[in-house]
Amino acid sequence: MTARLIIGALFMVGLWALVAKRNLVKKVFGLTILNSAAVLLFIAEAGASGGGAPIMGGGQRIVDPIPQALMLTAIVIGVCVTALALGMAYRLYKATGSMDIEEIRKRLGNG
Amino acid sequence: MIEAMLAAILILSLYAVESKDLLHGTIALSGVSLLSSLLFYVLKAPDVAITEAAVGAGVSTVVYVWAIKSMERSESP
Amino acid sequence: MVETDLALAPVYLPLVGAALAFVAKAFPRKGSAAAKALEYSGAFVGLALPWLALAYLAPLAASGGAVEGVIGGWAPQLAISYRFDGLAWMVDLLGFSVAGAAWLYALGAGPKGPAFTSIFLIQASALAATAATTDLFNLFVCLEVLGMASYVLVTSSEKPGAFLASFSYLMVSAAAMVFFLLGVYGLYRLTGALEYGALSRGLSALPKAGGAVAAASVASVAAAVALRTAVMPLYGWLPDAHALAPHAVSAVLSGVLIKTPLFALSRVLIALPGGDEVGMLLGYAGGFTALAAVLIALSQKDVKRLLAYHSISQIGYVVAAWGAGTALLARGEPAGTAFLAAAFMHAFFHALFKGLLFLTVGTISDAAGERDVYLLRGAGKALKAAGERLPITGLAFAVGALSISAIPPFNGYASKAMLSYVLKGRWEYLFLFAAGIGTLASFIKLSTIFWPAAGTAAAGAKALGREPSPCPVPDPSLAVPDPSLAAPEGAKAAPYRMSASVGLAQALLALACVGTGLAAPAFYAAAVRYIGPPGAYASVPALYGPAELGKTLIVIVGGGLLYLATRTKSGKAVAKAIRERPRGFHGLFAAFCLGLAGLYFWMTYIA
Amino acid sequence: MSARAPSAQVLTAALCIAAASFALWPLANFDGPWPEGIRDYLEARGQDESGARNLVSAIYLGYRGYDTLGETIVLLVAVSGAIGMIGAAGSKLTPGYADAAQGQSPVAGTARRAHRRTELIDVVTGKLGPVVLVFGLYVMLFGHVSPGGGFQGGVVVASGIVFLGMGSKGAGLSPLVGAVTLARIEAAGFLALLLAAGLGIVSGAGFFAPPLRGASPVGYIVALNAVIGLKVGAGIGFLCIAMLGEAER
Repeated sequence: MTARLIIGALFMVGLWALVAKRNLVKKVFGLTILNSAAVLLFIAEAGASGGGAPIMGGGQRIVDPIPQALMLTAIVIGVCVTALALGMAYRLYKATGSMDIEEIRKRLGNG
Repeated sequence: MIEAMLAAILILSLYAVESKDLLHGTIALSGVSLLSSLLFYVLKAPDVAITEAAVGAGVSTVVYVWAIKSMERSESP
Repeated sequence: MVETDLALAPVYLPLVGAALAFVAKAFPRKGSAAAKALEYSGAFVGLALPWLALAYLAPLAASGGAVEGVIGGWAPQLAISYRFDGLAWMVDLLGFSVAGAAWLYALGAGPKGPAFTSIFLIQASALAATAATTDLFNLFVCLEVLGMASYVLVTSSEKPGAFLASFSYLMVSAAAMVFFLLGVYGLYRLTGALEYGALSRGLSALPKAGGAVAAASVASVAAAVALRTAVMPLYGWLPDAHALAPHAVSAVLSGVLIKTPLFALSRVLIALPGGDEVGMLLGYAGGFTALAAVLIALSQKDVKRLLAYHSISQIGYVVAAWGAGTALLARGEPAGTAFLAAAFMHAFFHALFKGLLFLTVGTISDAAGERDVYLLRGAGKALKAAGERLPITGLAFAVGALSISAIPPFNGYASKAMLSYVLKGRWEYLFLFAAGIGTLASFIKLSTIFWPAAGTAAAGAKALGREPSPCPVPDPSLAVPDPSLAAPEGAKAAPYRMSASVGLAQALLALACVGTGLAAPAFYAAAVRYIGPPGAYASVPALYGPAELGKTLIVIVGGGLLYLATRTKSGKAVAKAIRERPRGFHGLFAAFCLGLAGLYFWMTYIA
Repeated sequence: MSARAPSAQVLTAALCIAAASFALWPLANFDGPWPEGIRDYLEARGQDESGARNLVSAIYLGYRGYDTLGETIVLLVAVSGAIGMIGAAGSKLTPGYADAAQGQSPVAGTARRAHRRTELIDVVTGKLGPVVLVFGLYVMLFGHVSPGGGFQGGVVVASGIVFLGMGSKGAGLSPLVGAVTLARIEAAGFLALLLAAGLGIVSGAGFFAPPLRGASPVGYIVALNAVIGLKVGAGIGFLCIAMLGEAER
């Protein structure tokens, strides 16, 4: 239970950075933390389902491999989203010279 | 053990979010990635550990450092 | 064996086309004949060949049958299952018709080059994949591919505002997809399965159908997908993204991208216990959205933002009927099929006339170099100056405007009549009726762009023959130009040149609007057969009965009066207040989190 | 925190956290047993059906290979989107890399700023680059036996490519560093992946199914690993090299 609470706190830190911070890169930090919290929750909870890693030939009973295969996909998608978001932040910085989203919105108007 | 590593991950990500210098934040985030990779290994998920280390710590740190180098390093108040 | 391969052809062929376009970008010299040949062959494989697969599968889908199976022939409880049935067939029809027309338009006026074509084809493939999947995590991956393709396509207009709009859209929907992941965790932990049927069986075997954990998981999944359909309160990201994207991309975003997740979500909600409560709440939200979004649209200055808010309003129409239908089907009552068929019919007709409107208004705003609806005048003259011999754009715009305002005999009239027939007796019906009046008013306002530039306004109005009451000369106080709405870059420098494929794309969509309008009753009956189980039937009402025409008259008069009201001093003040309301990035997340909490509260305590 | 009244963002953040905690609380509070149906099935029949000892690889390239196809496409869209954004920034990009987005070789761009590199980096990257490449290929090709696979191997290969690209001598060392070659490998890899997926249709086994129905599917899994690894390695390598050129101003 405490593990899930800490992961819940990590999730809320990610959400806090996403919404409260005005700097674009800090918002992308928040998204990365949010994604890693979800991956940690899935793998930490699945760890209880067995003794050994899902490689056949080991001694104990294997852990449920489905969450691991799903989280592989989730991690790679998280990194792709991060790379694209930072590309956009870069272009916004080039266009307006600011990294603060409210400042950028003012300088852009709705051009 | 698992709770200790999770607590360390929580503290590092709090530091990453609250630090004024974005480069320190990036280092803290790659620390989070490394710690979660170790944690995945402890949780009997080696594939996810390698992915988190290679993709999470490797690629996203490179992208963050590039982004910060191309923009400003410190968060304007 | 052929059916199962062809069922996945609409997903596989656009991917092969995208691969050809990527090869066209990487190998031959940029702009060389080989690059163009490869790119166009990729577009042909990706956008034209799937029509053959759809034609082959039409009889199967029409009989209410389905191609079900597992991808790769692996063990069914592990592998990814898919179901290509009437619903998937129709969503593919919707996707490929708008994507085909938009790509033709982009050939002439939109972003060019293999990079754009490859990502455009990947988006088309993701649309087909999302419609056919019946595996929860595969739905997550399909929605991510769909999202990534549309974030990049929105930024391909190279406008600085487009990067901010795409950044906000990306951040809020990526965060929503993490909530989706938590929903997958909850449902997998309860049932040990990811396929809809196995999930449904697993949950109903549990005490209280999984209780609060199942409710929280289904709420997370439904909220994340509902964000993609931009139903209120989750609409904040749409106006900027659709207004600042290239015209071809705006047509696909408004026409298809906010509808495919909706019909994918109906598969989830019909399978899972608690899905009927979610459907009910989303249906109510849809009714409210239809009216609220039209009032915001009425107050807009930028022509494309006005159209974007109309997309939200029209998706409100669709979600109102869709929610009621999903709730009924989730409770096992077959009457829901009629609602879903009416919702799909309006979704399809809206895709046609909204795609048409985005393309035509985009052409006009490029040709005249102005996007402010109060300053843009003399569109006909500007188009002629841009080298358009036949007034195709003007006529196509008229067809689109008349369709969305539900004027007989165009398709908007037929689908809205079907919606009101299906939703009769529910309170959403009143909201939809009022929204109809608002829609007509704002399209009278939009059609003022065809008035002669500061010439005799009355002559211009008579020529249009649509103005029910004589309109005063445009109010000079409005003429002060809004600096932030400066003409898009380069519009004045390089005079806009009309191209054949732009006219062709608009003509195709206009003909489709008129054709589907005339064939609406047959289309509705077919939609019921496609979506429902074999032998499903729903009564088709008379479209041109005295009651409907009487209601249309009320709408026309009401629309005219509302338009005049917006011209008054207080009307403009209200419009300005709505237009300049504070809209920050953080508002998107507040709307999503409150929407999720509200959905969860509704599922556990109220419904 | 700032002394003045908390800004709208901070209040909204607190509201979001409260709403999200309320909605997600049951997930944190749930202590039910982890489902064992699929684990038992895989433990019994996983290796025979897929031929791979590493069951996670068997799942994400065999049973759920369609997800991995989607994931590869997400990576492809992200890389070409990000390159498009960086490359199109025009002036800020060193001339060599502006052409990278359009497929011309930027090696000239790398060589021109080589003079500021210290000797240490040249030696380390020169020596270490090939070793990392070999390790990446190992992780990629042995993914079905030991932990690893297409994605992990691909990223290690990408870091090997970046090592080669960083050293001053590295620029001329191997064509592998050129953005044109990487873009071509990525495009060819994606086409090969789709043909591999289509092979199942041609052989009648079905979309994304192992084509040779008689033989064990492990050959198909290794082939998919290799193709995905090459594509991921070239894609991420291309992204890092384009960024490398960009960060040096």
